[in-house]
Formats: sequence, C-alpha cells, structure tokens
Amino acid sequence: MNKTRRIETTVELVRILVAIGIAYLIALIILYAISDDPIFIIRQFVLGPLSSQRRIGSIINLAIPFTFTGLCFCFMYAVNKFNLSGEGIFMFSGCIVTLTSIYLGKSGLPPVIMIPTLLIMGALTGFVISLIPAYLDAKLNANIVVVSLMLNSILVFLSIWILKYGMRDPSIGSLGSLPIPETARFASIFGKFKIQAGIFIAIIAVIVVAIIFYKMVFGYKMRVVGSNPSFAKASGINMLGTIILAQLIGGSLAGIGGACEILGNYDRFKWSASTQHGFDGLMVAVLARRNPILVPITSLLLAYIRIGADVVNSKGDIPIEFITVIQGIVILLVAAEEFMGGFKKRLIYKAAKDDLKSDKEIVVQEILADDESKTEARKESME
Amino acid sequence: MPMYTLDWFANFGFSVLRLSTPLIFAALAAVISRKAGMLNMALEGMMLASALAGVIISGLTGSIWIGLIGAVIVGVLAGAIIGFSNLTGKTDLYLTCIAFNLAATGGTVFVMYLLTGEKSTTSAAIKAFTVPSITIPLIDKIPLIGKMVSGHNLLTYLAFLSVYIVWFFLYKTRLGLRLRAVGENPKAAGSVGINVTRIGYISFLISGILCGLGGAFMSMGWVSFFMKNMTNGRGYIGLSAMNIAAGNPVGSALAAIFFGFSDAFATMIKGRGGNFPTEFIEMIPYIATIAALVVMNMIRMNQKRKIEKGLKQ
Amino acid sequence: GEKNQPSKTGGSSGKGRIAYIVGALGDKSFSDSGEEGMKVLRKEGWDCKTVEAGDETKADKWEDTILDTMDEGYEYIVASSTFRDVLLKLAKEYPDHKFILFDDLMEESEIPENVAIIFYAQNEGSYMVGQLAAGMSKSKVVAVNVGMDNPVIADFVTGFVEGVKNYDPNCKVVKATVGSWTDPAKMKELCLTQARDKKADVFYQVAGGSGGGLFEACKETGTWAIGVDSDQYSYYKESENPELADVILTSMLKNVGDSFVSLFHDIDAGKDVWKKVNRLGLAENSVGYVENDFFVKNVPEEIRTKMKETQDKIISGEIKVKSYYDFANESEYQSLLDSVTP
Amino acid sequence: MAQEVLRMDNITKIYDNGFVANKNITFWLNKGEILALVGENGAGKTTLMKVLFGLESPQSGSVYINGEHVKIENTLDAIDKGIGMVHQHFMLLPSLTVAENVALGIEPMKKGLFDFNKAVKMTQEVADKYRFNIDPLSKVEDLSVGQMQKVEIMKVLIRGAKIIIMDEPTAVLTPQETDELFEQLLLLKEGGHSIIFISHKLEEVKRICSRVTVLRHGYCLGSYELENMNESDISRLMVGRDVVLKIDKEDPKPEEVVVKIKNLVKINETGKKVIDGISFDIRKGEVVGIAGVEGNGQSELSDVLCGMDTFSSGEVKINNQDIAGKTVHEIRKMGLAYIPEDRMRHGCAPDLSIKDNIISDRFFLPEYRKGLFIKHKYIDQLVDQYIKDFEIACDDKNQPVRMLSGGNIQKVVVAREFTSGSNFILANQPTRGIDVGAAEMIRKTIVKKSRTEGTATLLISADLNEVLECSDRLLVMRKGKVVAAFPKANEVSEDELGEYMLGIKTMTAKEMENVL
Ligand SMILES: Nc1ncnc2c1ncn2[C@@H]1O[C@H](COP(=O)(O)OP(=O)(O)OP(=O)(O)O)[C@@H](O)[C@H]1O
Ligand SMILES: Nc1ncnc2c1ncn2[C@@H]1O[C@H](COP(=O)(O)OP(=O)(O)OP(=O)(O)O)[C@@H](O)[C@H]1O
Ligand SMILES: [Mg+2]
Ligand SMILES: [Mg+2]
Repeated sequence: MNKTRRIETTVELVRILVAIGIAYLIALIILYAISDDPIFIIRQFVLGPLSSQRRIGSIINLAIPFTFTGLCFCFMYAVNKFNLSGEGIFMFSGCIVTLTSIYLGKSGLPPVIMIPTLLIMGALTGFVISLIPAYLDAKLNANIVVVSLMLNSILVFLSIWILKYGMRDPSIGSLGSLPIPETARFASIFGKFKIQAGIFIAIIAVIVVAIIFYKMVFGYKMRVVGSNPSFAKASGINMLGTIILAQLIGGSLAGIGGACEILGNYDRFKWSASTQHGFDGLMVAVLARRNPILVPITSLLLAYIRIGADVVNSKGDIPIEFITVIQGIVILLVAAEEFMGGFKKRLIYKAAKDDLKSDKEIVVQEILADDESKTEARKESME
Repeated sequence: MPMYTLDWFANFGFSVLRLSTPLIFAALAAVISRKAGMLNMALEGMMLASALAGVIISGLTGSIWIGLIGAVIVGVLAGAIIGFSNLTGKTDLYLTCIAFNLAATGGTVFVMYLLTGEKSTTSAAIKAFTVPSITIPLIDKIPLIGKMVSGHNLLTYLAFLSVYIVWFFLYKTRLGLRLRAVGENPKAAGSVGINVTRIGYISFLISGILCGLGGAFMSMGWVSFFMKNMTNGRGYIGLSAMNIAAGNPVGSALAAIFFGFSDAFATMIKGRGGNFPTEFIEMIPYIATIAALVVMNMIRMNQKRKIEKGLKQ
Repeated sequence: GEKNQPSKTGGSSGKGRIAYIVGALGDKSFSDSGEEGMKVLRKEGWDCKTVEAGDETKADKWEDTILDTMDEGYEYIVASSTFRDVLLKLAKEYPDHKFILFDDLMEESEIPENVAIIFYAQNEGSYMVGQLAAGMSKSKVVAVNVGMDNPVIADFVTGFVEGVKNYDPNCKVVKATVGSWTDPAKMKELCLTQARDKKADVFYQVAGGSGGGLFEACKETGTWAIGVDSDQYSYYKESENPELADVILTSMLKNVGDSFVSLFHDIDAGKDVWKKVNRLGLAENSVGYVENDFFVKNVPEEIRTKMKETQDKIISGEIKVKSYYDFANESEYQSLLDSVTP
Repeated sequence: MAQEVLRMDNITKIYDNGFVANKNITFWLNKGEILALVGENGAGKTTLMKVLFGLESPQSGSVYINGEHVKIENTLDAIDKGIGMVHQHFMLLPSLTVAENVALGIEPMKKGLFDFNKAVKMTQEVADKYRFNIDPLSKVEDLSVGQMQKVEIMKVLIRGAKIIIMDEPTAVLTPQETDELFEQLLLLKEGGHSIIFISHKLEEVKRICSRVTVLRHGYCLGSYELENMNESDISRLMVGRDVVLKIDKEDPKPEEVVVKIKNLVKINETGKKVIDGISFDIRKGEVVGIAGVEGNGQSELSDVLCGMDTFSSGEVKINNQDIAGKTVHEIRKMGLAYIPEDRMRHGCAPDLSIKDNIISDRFFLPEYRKGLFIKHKYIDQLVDQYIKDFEIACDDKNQPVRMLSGGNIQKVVVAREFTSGSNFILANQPTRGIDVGAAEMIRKTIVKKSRTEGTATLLISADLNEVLECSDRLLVMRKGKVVAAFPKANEVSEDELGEYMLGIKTMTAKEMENVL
C-alpha cells in the first residue's frame, strides 16, 4: 500500500502545479479579450508578488492572519462542528484589543507586559464568543451554522458601536479609534521585508496546534469525537466537553489572529465591516486538508494570489475584481479531488496489476497446499 | 397613539411580505439543496449573479420577461458551475460555495465594468425594467388584509407560490421523491438505479432557479437597478431560515417571514429617527433569530424529557 | 520595465506625477468626483494615476500600495482622510514626496511640511439643502438617511439639521442609518417606512450606493429627494433612466475634483499650500447646491430667495454654520438630533 | 445439462487505494439453482457482487448473461438485465414508507406525478404473494430489522429479477423468519429464478444450496457440488483449517452478584415503554444470554446498561454502584466493557487507525499518558501485542480500521473490550456477519474469560446457535419484558426458544422466579 501512497503524493503535487497553470491559462485567454497587454498582466500576476522584498514581506504579513483563522477552522473541523464564528471573532477581537490597549496605554505599561496582556485579551474574546454557538449547539441543539452566522452579523454591529461610543478619535475625519499606543504595537522586522513580529506568534501557534493535534491526549479525543461521535460516546469520552473545548481553542486562535492583525499592521481600529478573514481561513483549512501543519503553506498560497491581484491592479488596466474570479478558479482547481483523478487511478491500477502478474492456477494450488500443511500441523499439536 | 391604525398595520404587513420575498426564495433554494443532502452556502453569490444578469439582459433586450428569464438562466448556470465543481470535480462543497461567493462578488462588478464602465451600480447605465406589481381584484377590497396582500410585486406572489410548488415538487412528484431519497441515503438511492450525480445536479439547478428569482426581485422588483454586493447577506439568512425549520419548505418560509418581520420592525424603529444607536437596531433580526431558535429548541427538549420521564402520554 | 496604461495615466513629459489613492472607484461620490479632477489634470499634462487600495478591512495593505506607487516615481500622493495615518507616517519617512490629504481636518501646527490638507465645509452645503427641505415640506417632517455613521457624515447631518431648524423651527427631521453603502433595497424600505409612519416628504441622502433606493422610494411615494456630492439630477437625466431624475430637486455639491484641479494649479503657480488646511466652503464654491431648470421650475420663488439670502450670509460670515467638528463629544450631536426628532 | 444464465469471466477488481479485492475470478450460475458464495470476511464476495450489480466497475474481465456478452456500467444496466441484489447492509430510506422504498426507481406514475396509491397497491400485492406481513404504509424507521430485510427482498422481487443476489440476508432474521425466507427462495427457484446466496452460516448453505463457490483473499478456490460435502468441509475451504463449531465448556461456578437490575423501565421519545419492568442479576463467572426477536427491547437494554441512554425508572447496580445519571465513562470505571451491536457506529471510528481505536476507552489512564501527552511508544508495543493475540489481519497498527474486513474490525473491538480489565462484559451481537473462524475465536474468548477470570457476561444475540452455545442461564425478551428464563441454556431447543420469542408461549413470574 506504500506504493499507492507514493503515487498519491506525487500526483497531488503535479496536480496542484497543473491546476495553477490551467487557471493562469484561463486568465490569459480572458485577458486577451479585455486587455491590451495580457502577457504583461499575467507576468505581473505570477512574478509581481515576488518582485521585491517589500512584496514578499506583504505576502508573509497577509499569510499571518490566514494562518490563525485557518488553524481556528482546523479545530472546528476536527470536532465536525461547522462553527463559522471565526469570521466575527477576528473583527471583534481586534476591536476589544484596541480598546484595551488604549486604556492600558494610559497606565504606561511596558511592552513586555502590555503585548502578552493584549494577546490574552484577544484569546479571551475569541474564547467567550465561540462559547455562545458551541454551548447553544451542545446544550440546546440550536443549529450551529445559523447561530454563528447570526452572531457574526451581531459582532460587526457591536464592534462599530464600541468604536463609535467607546474609543472614537474625534480629531480625524474618518471613523477610527484613538491610536493604539506605541507600547502595544508589534515591531516590524527583517528590514526591508517589513514583516510584523506577529509572525513569531503565528509560528508558535502552528507548532502548539500541531502538538495538540498529534501528541496530546486532547488531540486524540478530538480525533475520535470528530471521526465518529457515537463511538466516542460509547467509549466514554466526554463528548460535549471535547467538542466545546475544541471550539473554544479555535475561537481563541481566531481572537489572537485578530489581535496580531491589529497590533501588527494597524495604527488604530477602523474596521466597519466584516474582514472576511474567517472565510479565508475556512478556505485555507480546507485546502490544507484540515491538517494544521499544512495551514501556513496554504495561507502563503492564498496570500500570494491576493498580492498578485494587488500588483496587477496597481500596474495595469485590469480592475481588481477580475482577479477574484481567477482566484476562485485557482482555488477550485487546486481543491478538486477528481481533477486528474483518472490519471491517478490508472497509475494505481497499473501498479497493483503489476503485482498480480503471477499465474492464478499456481497461486490457488499453493493456497490449498498451504491449508493441508496447516491442518496437519494443527492435528499434530492437538495430539 | 393615533399612528397605529388599521391602515398602519396593513402597511406594516405589506412591508413584511416585501422584505421576506428574497429571503423566501433563498430559503427555498436552501431547502432543495438540503433535501438532496447538501448545505448550499453559495446562495448569496447565486442571487447576486442573477440580480446583475436580470438587469443587463432586460436592458439589452428591452423586455422585462426576457430579463427575468435571463436572471433565472444565470442562476441555473451558477448552480451548474457549483454542481460541476462539487459533483464532478469532487471539490469540498463548503470551499466551492465560499470560492463561488467571492468570485461572484468580484465577478459581477467586473462584468458590470466591462459592459458599462461603471463599478458600483447600473442605475444610470442600463435602462431599468421592473417586474410589475399586481392588484388582486376583490381581495384588495377587504380591510386590513386587502391592503396587506394586494398590490405586491409579481415576484412576491411567486415567492409564496413557490413555497407550495417546492412542497408539491418534493412530496408529490417522482423527481422530488428521488431527490429526497438521494439526500437521505445516496447509496440506497444509487442501488435502485437512481443516478445520484444527476439528482445532485438537478438540485443545484433548481436552487439556481429559485436564487434567480430572488436575485431578480432584488434588482428588478424591489429596486430597479443592480448595485454591487446588493444581496448583503440575504443568502445566508435564507440558509439560516432553512436550517431553523430543518429543511421543511413551509417551515423555512415561515422562518424567512419571521426574519422579514424582525427586519420590518427594525426598519420601523430606525425610521422614527432620534439617537438610539442604530447598531442595536440593526442587530434585532439576528438576535431575534437566535432567540427564536433557542426558545424553540428549549420547548422541544423539554417535551422530550417529559415524555421520557413518563409524565406525558 | 514599468508600464502604465494610457487610460489611467497621461504622458510623463508634463508637469508632475500624481498618484490618487482611493478605496474603490464607482461610489458616485467623492472618489469618482476626485477621478474627474484627475482627468482634467491629465489633459493639462500632469501624469496622474489612480490606485484602488481597498476598503478599511484591507488597510494592512495600504502602506505597501502607496509605497509601490512612490517607487514608480509618483511624487504627489493624493488620498482622503481614510488614509490619514499612512499618509502622515509616509510624510515623515519620505520628506521629498508631497502628500495631499483631503476631506480631513487637523491642527495646522501638527501638519508636516510636505502635507497639504483640504477640508470641505459639507456642513455649509448641507445647511443650504436643509433650508430647501424645510421650505418644500408640506408635512413639516423631512428625512436625512445616511449609509453609515462616521464623522464626515455626521457633519453633513449637522449642517442639514441646522439648516432645517433655521428655516422653520417647527420642522422635524428624522435621521436614519441604512447600515451599508450598498443596500439600496434597505434604503428604499427605510424611506417608505418614514413616509408611512412619519409622513416625511423630503428626503436627503448621504448614502453612496444605497442612495438609489431613496430616489426610487420618492418616485413611488411622490415625495422630493435631494442628492449628494455631484449633480445627481443631470446624472440621471442624461442616463438610461431619466425618469428617476424627476424627483431630485437638487443635489448638495462637494466638488472634490474641482478642488484638486485648483490646488494643483496653485502648486503649479508656486503658491504655498503646504503645512496648512485649505478650507473649502460655500465661499470657495467648493460646496453648494445645484440650481438648474428643474430646481427653478419646482421650487417656489420665495424659498429660492430665502436660500440665496442664507448663502450670502454664510459667505459673509454672518451665519456661522455649526459643524460636527465643533462638538465636544458625541452626546452634543445626539441632543441636536433629539431636538428635531418628531 | 444445466443451462448457464450467468458467467463472470476473469474478473479483477482493484479499489482506488490499490487494494486488489478480486483476482481473476471466474464464476458461473446455472438456471434455477441456488448457489452459495462463501469466504472469510474480506474475501471479496461483496465486491464481486457489486461488480455484477454495476456498483463497482472491474479493471478487467467480462460478464455473460445467457451466453451473451453484456456491459454493466451502472445499477440501471444491471436491473435492466434482470439482476436484483439484496445488500449486505440495508439500502433503505428510514424516513419514507415501505411503499415508497419498494417503488423507488420504478415509481408508478399518474398524470406525470408519483402515484403513491398505486405504489401501495403494488407493494401490497408482492407482500401478499410472498406472504410477507408488512404494512406498505408504515415508515421503514418503525420496522424491526427482520421486517426491513423483507422490504429489501420485496424491492428485488417487485422488479422481477431473474438473477437474485442475496448478500447475507439471514444475518438479522429469527429461525422462523429464516425458514419462511427459505420457503420463498425455493419457490423462486422453482419459478426459474437463479439465486446467489452469501452467508456465513454454513448449515443454511448446506440446507438450501446445491453448489458452493469459495473465495479466499480475492481468489476463487473453485466451485463444488454440495451433495458430498459437510459443513466442516466448507469451512476448511473457507478458512484453510478446521473450525470447531461446538464449544466445550465447564459448568459455571457463579459467585457474588456483579450486575443487579431491578424493575427497569424505559420510555422512549414517542412515549412507548420499550423496557417494561425488567429485573435480573448477573453473577461473577457466568454468561447470561438474552434471546429475542430484534426490536423487543434488547438494544434499549444494552444502551441503558452502558449509559448511552437514560432510563425512566428502576435501578441498575454494577459492582454495587448505582448507574443512574452516570456517564458512560463513569459506568465503564465501575467495571463495564461493552461490545456494541453496530460496530461501525459505536464500536469503532472507521477513519482512525487500529491503534487509535484500541485505546479509546483507556487513553486517560496514567500508564498511557504523561501529563497531557500520549505515551506513543508504550501504546505502540501494546497494540502490536494485541494484534498478534487476537489475530487481527492488517498491514500494521496505523492502518485505518475501515480498510479491514468486517470480521477484523470486530476483532479490533473485541481486543479492546476484552483487555480493559473489567469484570462485566456486555456483548451485544458480538459475531454478527462474521465468518466462522472469527466467530469461533470470539465465542471461545467470552466463555474462557468467564471461567478463568470470573467475568460476568451479558450476551445479547439474535443468533440462537450462539446464545445456546455460549450462555449458562438464558432469558428471552419480548415486548420489553422477560418472558422466559432457563437455568441451563444447553438444555433448551431452538424451536422451544422460538415459540417464546414469537409470543406463542410465556412463562409466569413464578416459573422464572429462581432463575432471575
Ligand atoms: N471501497 C473500498 N475501497 C478499498 N478497499 C475496499 C473497498 N471495499 C472493500 N475493500 C476491500 O476489499 C476487501 C474485500 O471486501 P468484500 O466486501 O468483497 O469482502 P466480503 O467477502 O464481502 O467480506 P464480508 O464477509 O466481511 O462481507 C476487503 O477486505 C476490503 O479491504
Ligand atoms: N472506502 C473503503 N476503503 C477501504 N475499505 C473499505 C472501504 N469501504 C469499505 N471497505 C471495507 O470493505 C469491506 C467490505 O465492505 P462492505 O461494505 O461490503 O461490508 P462489510 O463492512 O465488510 O460488512 P461486514 O462488516 O458485515 O462484514 C469492509 O470490511 C469495509 O471495511
Ligand atoms: Mg460482504
Ligand atoms: Mg462483511
């Protein structure tokens, strides 16, 4: 069966490359119809994101929030709960963290205390928020998709309300909070790459999550509960506890993600709409096959496509919206399991058949002969 | 208070029915998918695509009806794309739907830009056509009810008719039976010669028809132009309505109307002016939905507990 | 190998290179109005480029986007108050570049050397249409419906309410927020509700894309509408749907594009615009209202005269229109709204 | 010379994961015969039949019907060619009525709509013809398993199949029901239908089949006339060695009470009393068997005892501790081990590895973990040992359980529950659908554990052979009550048991007094 696995991995890699290639080809064909210089646009889309240190830095910075929400959805998926509150939590945590930082900023706390406090605050926000759908689902059987979708809308309005009445900066023309104090902001590191220091937190998060998933007792429980809840119950595993806790950890991660995004990339809180990071995270988690270790990689892939879109938008005559269509095609092709599935199967069949070449008649006789000896042996041992 | 006259109630009811219309279409589209065993999160994108298509096609052809048909056809096409990706390409359904929504949000703007050079609305660039409103003779004479029920957009009546049609389709026709069979146990349905993939496609296509009508109502009934992102989450609300009623078509429509009611209520409070934070008014429909869900389930569970304890027959 | 498409940029031989940074075009409001200004400048030989940087939820990428354009050699960066923080930060880091921050307000002492600020007195323009609304209303209830609440919008509302109150202290104002810039259906429902419950009969929209719903509601209920930012009457009159224009009495104008043109003319002429707030109001003709045939035909003489008088008084300084930025806190704004709620 | 209606020539089926389930199998069926297809779990029987029925496409090989080469690409083709299949696992839609289930795929139509009344009539006709006592209007979810099986058979009959595949149709039937079914099969055979009959119960094979085809490890070992073969000949061909079908066991020496059940009542969601005042004890070192037609409260009893479900009134004590309101975890700690009825639902997590499945009830114990972390090394050794001890056929301990055959999955469950150190084993249908070899091993282990370790065992089974062989005391359940109790199971006859199960006879409380 190792052979099969090897074929599968190889085909998988080839498949992703071909998928991206095809998506770009489609883009190119459409571009021929609408652009004066399609080749240039495609080149910008493909190579643009890698063309300067700053852009590479942008990709990484963009991948950081995706990683957090992606990890969040790995937990939701692990216990089979389609809890979408990660979307709302990301924004709301950004709001709460900003509010806290403004208050703490007055007290002049040093960054070493300030930043951990704020991260904990973000995690706590996610924890508390995700408790709502998790609890209502577990205890009252209230459909988790409905509750979390509704909750996301509520959180958007709640954030705006807090922004408007709790921390608005009256001295600026647009709607924005008071500035986040310097002591709370993440440094920008690696010189020209300008990567926000949140990257370390993201890396730690991935490692911790991987340990939880594959080394810890809780990860085991999640696996059993997610894979077959009835079996988990019959084995005496605390289902409710595991399901709720997994969602709370997921929610906390989304919360930390929101905190890192705000503290790493913003001067003040100014979101007045849902940021879509949650849904992006969902895509990242699905593309990563729900495996936390692959989440950073798929996050980078998505971020790369997004930055490519920005580059094209600023360089050429193609509106940014075109890229969302191409992005959809890339994602769907990469995720399509049947894409090149026939090819994969043929390889597997061929490998299996090669193993099967030996003549049937001989094999059957061997089996029967083997039986004889076994029966003999048994008789002897009985005597 | 003199404000709350019979007339006022009639008007309020009218408003509820209008607000519910796109939600009912979305909820029914979700019902069809759910009965075929799928959670269709792409309603939002499907409605948006149809809303734009209706405006463009009616503008190009100069006919409301061709535009309406165009909206439905684009809805069906959207369903076909999702079906192709999910059923033929074996892509995760959630991923397909979210990617489709993203692509539809951007894609509609892109198409609008290519055709009109506008990036936010067609209200100036494309001649507007609206599906007519209809006065129901006789019924419009009844006090209260008449004013509430008569004079709606044709599509509003179609929404209510669709509840019946969807129910009839699911429970009375052969295709409906097969669709439910596939949704409940695809293996079992496959074992008696039903083509499971084809039924899956059909469910997406019907979903597409309903979303097409819902989208058309947004851009050719409620208002008379397309605006980027004009569905504003109504697809997700339809999905929630379906979930609340666990896929029952009538229940889902009722849940959609309940949401429409909360929305009308919120609009009424907003329309009063003053300084009560709008944010909290905006939350009303969403909180009401969660509350309704919680109360309903509490009653349900209580009853179950009572029966099991032997307190009730 | 950088390359720019002619539709967005002009020849590079001209006077200077301007990058205009917007969230997204197509708002039929100040982003588009600014783009009109850029078109004029382009014709005059400036190298103008417009970049769509995305809304607030994508603010983490704004800085990179602007830096990209600066790398391409654009020396003037024009952006709205939304981009204030990034602009001020870059102004400090890149003293050789010039930054124009419009639709914003700041203490002059705090403005860096290489930054010019353009402020529009939208309250003054709104004050004028407030007068009109109060004059035209039969029911003595008028409505102002906004897309979302933010300080600039609140300044519109403040001016409008003040204008109504000044014209007729008994006239009431219902103010409501749609909650989205792109939900015309909800706006329409809101207006219909206001017409039904509050008998409002003149509607002022400051709601971007949602505004279209207001015009439709007015058409349906036979009430008047007032547009915003650009001349929406002629916009619709010349469009495919001219009948929609027939409810738009006038529009409150906020000539962002014109202000860019005149600012760059000033820069070209060597005038000092830097390190100060270039305040543009009724007097500078940067805000105001449209007086076209339709307006003249439908607005009684008496109201028009009164409006002219008010305009003169504002320009002369006799009337000082209250601004949202004058309020010490949110509750002062709230009590203003309360005082006119029916 | 018999006329050949079906021939499958050189069939090779490779699954997408590279597993070769059928290797060059050649197989034929004569007109009007009942052919047995036997083999161990995972031998490839079901796969071969799925190929025939169009559910799986083979990589090579061809199918001939009445000598004519045919292509079967999907189930519709198969049905068109007159092939019908009763599947090993139910292919039913629980929320629909019997009539709808039976008519699905061949729905009668009237004016373009589904004609429900006609479907009911059609169903009733078939039911009458074959004397199945089933109401076409009742919902499938309300039926007993035996009745469900009859619905499955009706589905095949109504389509007028000439070649009927029956994949373990008797696994869930009572002896009486099996007898009825066999009568019908013989009728069908007389009527010119040809039947492929898959079963692990060799006496059934012997009873109604005339020929047997044996599969092993995906190979066909050949076809044999049954006339001159006995059961152990068949089982030797299947497993490659002799299988002991009788269990020798010493008399039990019951000691103190381990499980005490008193006046247990359970009312379900619909308000029905599914357990109606049951009382009995299970003592250390004995096996108590419960026989009964399925759906008479056995499943509910087992659910209540293991804490999967609550009960309405009464008392259950395990090792003197009350289980009321306790979680499964707490009850397991009191000394319960549990082999569930439906192994795929409650017995394992199919997508997880053998290792993960084996530690599911004990991972929290100190010897399996170090703080919050799992002791992988220690567990690996242990699981390897279990795989050896319980003869689980697999690649290695990390193979997902779903890739094992049914019998081996059951061995994984048994390995876990028998090594949990509990003194009360609740075994619900422990050998359902399992080949003779594996069943032998499981039954022997149950008896052995009670004798050597003094385990108290409650054995619930629909397989009368099994309860009679393994139990010491034997109870019969009907309609939620204990209707008969025998102090010595091996002194009861199958027919007598059947009469109690079907309600023809009932014991009084007095008669049972000393046995409970
Ligand atoms: N879908 C599948 N994918 C991969 N392997 C499979 C699949 N289905 C079955 N198998 C493999 O094929 C082998 C044969 O399965 P099959 O169902 O034919 O066995 P069987 O003879 O019917 O056994 P049983 O008596 O348990 O029903 C199994 O051991 C299993 O490992
Ligand atoms: N997708 C799959 N991949 C690998 N093995 C599979 C797959 N599907 C089924 N199998 C295995 O193939 C075997 C045959 O499957 P099938 O559905 O015919 O019944 P079964 O589970 O074997 O029945 P029983 O447990 O009664 O013997 C099973 O052992 C099952 O575990
Ligand atoms: Mg089988
Ligand atoms: Mg099996």
